[in-house]
Amino acid sequence: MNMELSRRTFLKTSGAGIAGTTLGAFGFSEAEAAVAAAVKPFRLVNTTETRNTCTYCSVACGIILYSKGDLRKGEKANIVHIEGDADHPTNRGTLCPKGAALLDIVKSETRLTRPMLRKAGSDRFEPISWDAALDKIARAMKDDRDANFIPTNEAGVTVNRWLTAGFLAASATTNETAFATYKVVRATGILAFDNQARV
Amino acid sequence: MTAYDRKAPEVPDDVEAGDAVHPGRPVIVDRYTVAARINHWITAISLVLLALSGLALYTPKLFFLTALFGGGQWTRAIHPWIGVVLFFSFMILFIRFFRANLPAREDVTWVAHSGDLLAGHEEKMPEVGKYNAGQKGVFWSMSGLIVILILSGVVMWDQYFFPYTTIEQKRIAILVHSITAVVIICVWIIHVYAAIWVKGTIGAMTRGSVTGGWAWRHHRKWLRELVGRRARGPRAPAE
Amino acid sequence: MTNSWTDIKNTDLAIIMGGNAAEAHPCGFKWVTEAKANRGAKLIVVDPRYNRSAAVADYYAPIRQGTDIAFLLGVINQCIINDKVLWDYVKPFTNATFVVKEGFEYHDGLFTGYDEEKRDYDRSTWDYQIGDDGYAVVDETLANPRCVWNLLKEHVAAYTPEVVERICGTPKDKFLKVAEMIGECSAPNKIMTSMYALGWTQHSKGAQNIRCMAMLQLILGNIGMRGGGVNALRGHSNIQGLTDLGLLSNLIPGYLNIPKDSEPDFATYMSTRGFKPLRPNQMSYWQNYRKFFVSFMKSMFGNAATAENEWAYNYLPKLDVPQYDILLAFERMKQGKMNLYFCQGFNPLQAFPNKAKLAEALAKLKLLVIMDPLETETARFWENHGDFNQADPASIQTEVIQLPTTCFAEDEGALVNSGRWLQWHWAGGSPPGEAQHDSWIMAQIFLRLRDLYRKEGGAFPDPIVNLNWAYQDPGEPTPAELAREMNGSALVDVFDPNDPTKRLLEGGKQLSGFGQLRDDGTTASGCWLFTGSFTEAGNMMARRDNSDPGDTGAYLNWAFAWPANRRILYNRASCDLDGKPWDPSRKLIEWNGQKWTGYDVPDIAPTANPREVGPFIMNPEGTGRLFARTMMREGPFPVHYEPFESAVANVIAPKVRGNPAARVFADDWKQFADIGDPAFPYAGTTYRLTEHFHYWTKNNHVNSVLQPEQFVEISEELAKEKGIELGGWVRVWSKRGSLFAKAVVTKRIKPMTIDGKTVHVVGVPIHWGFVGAARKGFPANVLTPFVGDANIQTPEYKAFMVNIEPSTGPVA
Amino acid sequence: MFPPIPNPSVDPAAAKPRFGEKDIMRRSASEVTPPAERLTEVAKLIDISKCIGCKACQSACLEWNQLHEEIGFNHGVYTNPMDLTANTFTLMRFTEWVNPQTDNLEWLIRKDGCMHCEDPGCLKACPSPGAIVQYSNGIVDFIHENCIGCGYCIKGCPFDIPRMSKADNTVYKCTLCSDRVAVGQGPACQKACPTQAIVFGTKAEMKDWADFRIKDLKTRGFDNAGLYDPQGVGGTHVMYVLPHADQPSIYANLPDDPHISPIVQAWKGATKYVGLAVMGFAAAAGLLHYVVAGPNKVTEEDEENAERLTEGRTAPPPSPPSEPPSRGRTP
Repeated sequence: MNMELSRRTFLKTSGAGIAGTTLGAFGFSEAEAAVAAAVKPFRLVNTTETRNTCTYCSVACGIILYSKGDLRKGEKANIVHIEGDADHPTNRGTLCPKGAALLDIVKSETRLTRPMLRKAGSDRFEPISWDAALDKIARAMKDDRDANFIPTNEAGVTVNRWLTAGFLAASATTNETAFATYKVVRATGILAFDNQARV
Repeated sequence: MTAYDRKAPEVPDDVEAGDAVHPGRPVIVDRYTVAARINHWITAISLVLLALSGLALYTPKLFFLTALFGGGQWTRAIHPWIGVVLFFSFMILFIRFFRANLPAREDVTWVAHSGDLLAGHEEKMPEVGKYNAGQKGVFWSMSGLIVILILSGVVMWDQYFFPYTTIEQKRIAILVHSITAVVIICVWIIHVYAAIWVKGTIGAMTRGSVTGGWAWRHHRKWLRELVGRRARGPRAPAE
Repeated sequence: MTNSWTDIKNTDLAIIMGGNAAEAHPCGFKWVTEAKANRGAKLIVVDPRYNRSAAVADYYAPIRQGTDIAFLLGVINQCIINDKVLWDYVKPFTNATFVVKEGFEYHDGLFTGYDEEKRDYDRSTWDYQIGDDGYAVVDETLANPRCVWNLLKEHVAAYTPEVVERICGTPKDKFLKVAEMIGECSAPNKIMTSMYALGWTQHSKGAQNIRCMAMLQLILGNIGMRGGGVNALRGHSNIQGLTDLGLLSNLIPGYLNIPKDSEPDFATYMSTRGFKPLRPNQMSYWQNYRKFFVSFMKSMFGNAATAENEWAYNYLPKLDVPQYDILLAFERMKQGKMNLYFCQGFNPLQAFPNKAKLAEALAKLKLLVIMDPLETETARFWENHGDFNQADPASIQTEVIQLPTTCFAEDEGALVNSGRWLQWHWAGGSPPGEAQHDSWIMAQIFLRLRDLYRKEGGAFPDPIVNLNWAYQDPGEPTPAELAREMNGSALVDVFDPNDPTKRLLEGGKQLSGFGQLRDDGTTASGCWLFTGSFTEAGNMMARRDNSDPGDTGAYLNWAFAWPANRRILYNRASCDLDGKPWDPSRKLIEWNGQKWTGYDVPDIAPTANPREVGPFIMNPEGTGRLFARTMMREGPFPVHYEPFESAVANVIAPKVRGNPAARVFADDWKQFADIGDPAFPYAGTTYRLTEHFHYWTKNNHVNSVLQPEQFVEISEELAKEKGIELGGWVRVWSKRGSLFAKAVVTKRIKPMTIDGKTVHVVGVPIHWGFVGAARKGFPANVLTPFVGDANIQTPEYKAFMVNIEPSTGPVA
Repeated sequence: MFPPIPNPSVDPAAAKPRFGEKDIMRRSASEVTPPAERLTEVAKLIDISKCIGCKACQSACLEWNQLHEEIGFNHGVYTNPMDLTANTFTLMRFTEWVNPQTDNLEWLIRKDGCMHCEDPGCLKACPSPGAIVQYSNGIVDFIHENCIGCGYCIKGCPFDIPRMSKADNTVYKCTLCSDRVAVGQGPACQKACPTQAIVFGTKAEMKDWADFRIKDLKTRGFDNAGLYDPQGVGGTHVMYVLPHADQPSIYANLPDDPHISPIVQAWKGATKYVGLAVMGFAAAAGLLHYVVAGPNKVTEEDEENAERLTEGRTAPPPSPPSEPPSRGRTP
């Protein structure tokens, strides 16, 4: 939806009193184009572009992910470069030192790639399957909730809270993930529910 | 110093190890030992390679010479290492030859008459020892220039010594290195030319010996010393 | 933000105080440099350090951390003394004219009703005098000594330039220069914008810091204006969204509240949420609360929420305390009262205060579940890393499950930025290894839990088994499904009660605005604030038209902004009582005699007469509040309180320690340094560096190159005094812990004279830990105190006391 | 705001480089015929008064050019790494300067990197044909296939910019992202710069934009604000707006009046020709002497004298030979 890439350039700002640059003015007309033996080939050629938003602060700079492979065609996609989106009203293609290195967090050596379990008293993580991990979590929740759920307070008022469990929600997930999370957490009666708004 | 030297202080120090006279027709005079010759030729080859690789980087007109060394990167990489070889090889040569190259009284006369030599009047020249003043000049020029070249060369050898000097010092070093290189090439030309011009010389560095006539003609004092020493009988080698 | 990032270009004066926008929000800060370059705007930076924002400021003034209220009340005092007040704005648009109840008083740093035992107030006197007509009494002549304006004038009079200098350490001349520059913005055509961040919130009185600026901006007439407003520069990409969606202990999406024990049924709950207007004809938009709540409950529980069961009111938990915030959660965890804890993209061991306490608490859990794209210290809190993380794994019985999640580049959905723009993004890369979307993980956990309750029964299974989970693939709801659900839809055809042939809403169709929500269960909406974001016309958040008619910086057709695609909140206040723009060159909206028109979506009913309806429609008064009534725990006016750890006693109220209404746990009191404690003589503060993002980018190679190793910043004077060398190791410690770091000795920090005493500042950047690409270091929270803001419990990271000495570095 | 350059195209047709070999104006150690028509000169303008020292330029440079810099240490300053390297083409240098006139602290932050001189000292110093080229738009680029790693460019540069790579022994510096400029983009640093402290366009536009900025700075009390486009190197294609243009060196030793060092000029100029001449002369002199004087040969008489001497017969007295040389005139 709305995926067509806008190539609009911004209106030249008034007040500056100066005509903006037009790259055509650099003197490269089509006729002048020639094979450039010396200049490196432009490395984004034939990549797939995807619009995204920077994951860090809430200026929410527009970014473009350049990948080899296209998820929309059902292919595996490997992101090879990330750059600011010049069409974005806020950042106009610019990025800060973190945003300019976004590729590094996507490709970080400390990205997690499989579920892990640290057993009581152990000094290391060991792999665990998704199914086993999720079953274990659900069972732990069920057992603890059943054991510690508070249906009513001392005055007999229905309070339906579960205080022995807590949930810290992320700060960079989407609204959609957040809403799914909200529904699940609230339905259980967890009250120690928080996000990163304060820290 | 040997006991012999102490007993015969009148004999100058320009007789080197291995120098000897073999009577016969013609007389054969051993001038350079095998070791000295190998030492010389290592130095010589290094110098030639250095000149070629250096000149390749000295001016674009001679950059084609890098082909001899496998391209520019190789030329740049090899040149300083050959310089190191040259430096140490020459250092040994220096230790070997410096005593015979120390100035002697006749050097002044020789220099004064060098015009006659060039003009072909060698008879006007004084009798000289193993080396004449011209050869001594080459020897000492080479010694000095090589020191300058190795020092300036190290300053500009960025791969290993970049952090130790300033850019300005490196600039000076390059200028000094290139001027010195020009000078040493000129000295080398003189040296080589002299060897070619004075017939019978090259054999000294190939076979290791010269004819008695050559020694008589160009280094008579040296010859006399060798003959005199032979007359006094076997003795311990000089150093 | 009341305004948006792009709107900052319209300002005449940007004041950065309680933040460091150039450092933490460089691409947003661009709009300050644009305002400077194109309209000659000025930039003021007030901060303990001459920071990156100060590097391009027109004027810099130093201030001791934790004294912003004194500074700002001092500025308000100067504005009042020098009549730098936009009266035509203040009188009709603020509660300056409202008369306060008899009984309300302020003495020696405390308001009426303080209970020292409870560290809380009885706030009953903190309100308006209500007249016989049921409306608040106002005195438009301001003659009544009990009207808000006169109380305020009296309240701020104590904050003279001399007192400001004594408390803040800001030289009098610099303070007066700043006050003068700010005062100039009381002209209708001169506008100031305030840009703040955690430098204001992370104090035990953080909310009052911000109130001070809001009050000042009201006095100057800068709220609702292009280039004005009070702008919170939020720190994380979607922390605004998560807050909007109420992922907090006490909230329901759209800033509705979780019920309390004192509200046993829905009727009681609603009885305090009538929001009856306090002035005639006012809008009081919260009167729609019931519609938002019922629609939310229909979204949560679908057919299980009925009028008969009070829309499943009892499915929601009730609060017995104001909130189960993070500080309370970790306090309870430390006490062994928590067994199970989830961290979804969160690293609390680094992010919450007093690391030692946090580690002790985590070790008491039975199970810790981590969902994260990256390794975190929290997931490895049990791992021994020498000085960096002392732990004995064998003695820690907590089980930890670490689940790999996708990151931004691999998922789709919307994020809400600081300017409240909901921007959609798409996935561009395949997740690494077995990493999964968070929504998949939540769905998988939920389905398993629901199965267990269906099969086995158990404690109150109703909300779990009845949770509305009607997704095409229940195992992984799609972002579009969830976005449509939040926007909301009509559940059945809805007809006009006055004309049953007129269909207002078509069953099954998306709603186009929250005005369509109903309280009879015929509409559902997960978050009323987001209604309009995903309508029958499509995904409004994915809009990419970057045209900007009038060059206002509004970009109405770019993405979607809550509420109702409005870009500047309170924009009705950009016009005078007749609906004409205060500054025609900065026109945003305008009353054309029949309705409001202009470049932004008006923040008022489109046909509301400007003479009748006040601009602050979310308040029952219709005005902005200089006097906060009972809304703030520590008082209706801000008061300067020292941080809980401070070099000096409170100059204006020496007997009051810290914020008198802030909650402090018994064990934590013992871990505060005494006032003026010679063992901890230096004023510590924590902050971000532009090269890094929290504890994330230390996992990145490039960012670790740009700022590889932990350091602290101190003045040349302190370095000399302690024999600390530039680039040398130092140890910094508080009463709670210590860290090792390199010393950045700088002219950008200067010692300050506070109440006659020299106080040195020690700046402690955050960002370091024992996992990642950067050199190992310590999180700043080894030092920080475990106390939060009285209202919202934001921890006091910005002001605490430390000591420092030269060192040989840590032992790994 | 300086209008942003539109996003790049990933279409191979649109991304065809628009300058190259034929636009080379100067080529190291080579004679080239300059193109008949010069491309419009480009320039990057760095406005120090807008720079917040965020290092986005450094970050973007590392990412775009896929450079792998080492993770270093903190040395008590914000600058990191501590100097330009073969992987750090651009570096923010931080200077805390107390303005003696106002007594106010100013945090001077300068983005260091290649200035793309109109008269490039590196190119002049380079001995390897085609290792350094200058396109007629002003970009000075290193062609690594031709670089021999001699480091002469390092000495030729008046700004101390190029750095040798230990990995491949070739020298690296900012390319002005020639690969990006060739497809109509600006350099990566410019695109990233959050405050537009870096802008890119034609050199004429950049000068105009600088004027606009300098006017603003003058209204803020920077009476000596000005453009740094040093004429000593023929002007540069990376220029600075300096709030204190009267003293460039306060900005982390930006040269006040840069020019190619006279030593480098001497080495690459006179020395080359004089040296070649001297060496040629020496060789020629020898040849000439040989032709004129003939070889110096040992005579039969010399041999006989030697034999007599060695056999202990009447040795000739220690005097010059009685016989003249076989050739040559007798006096």
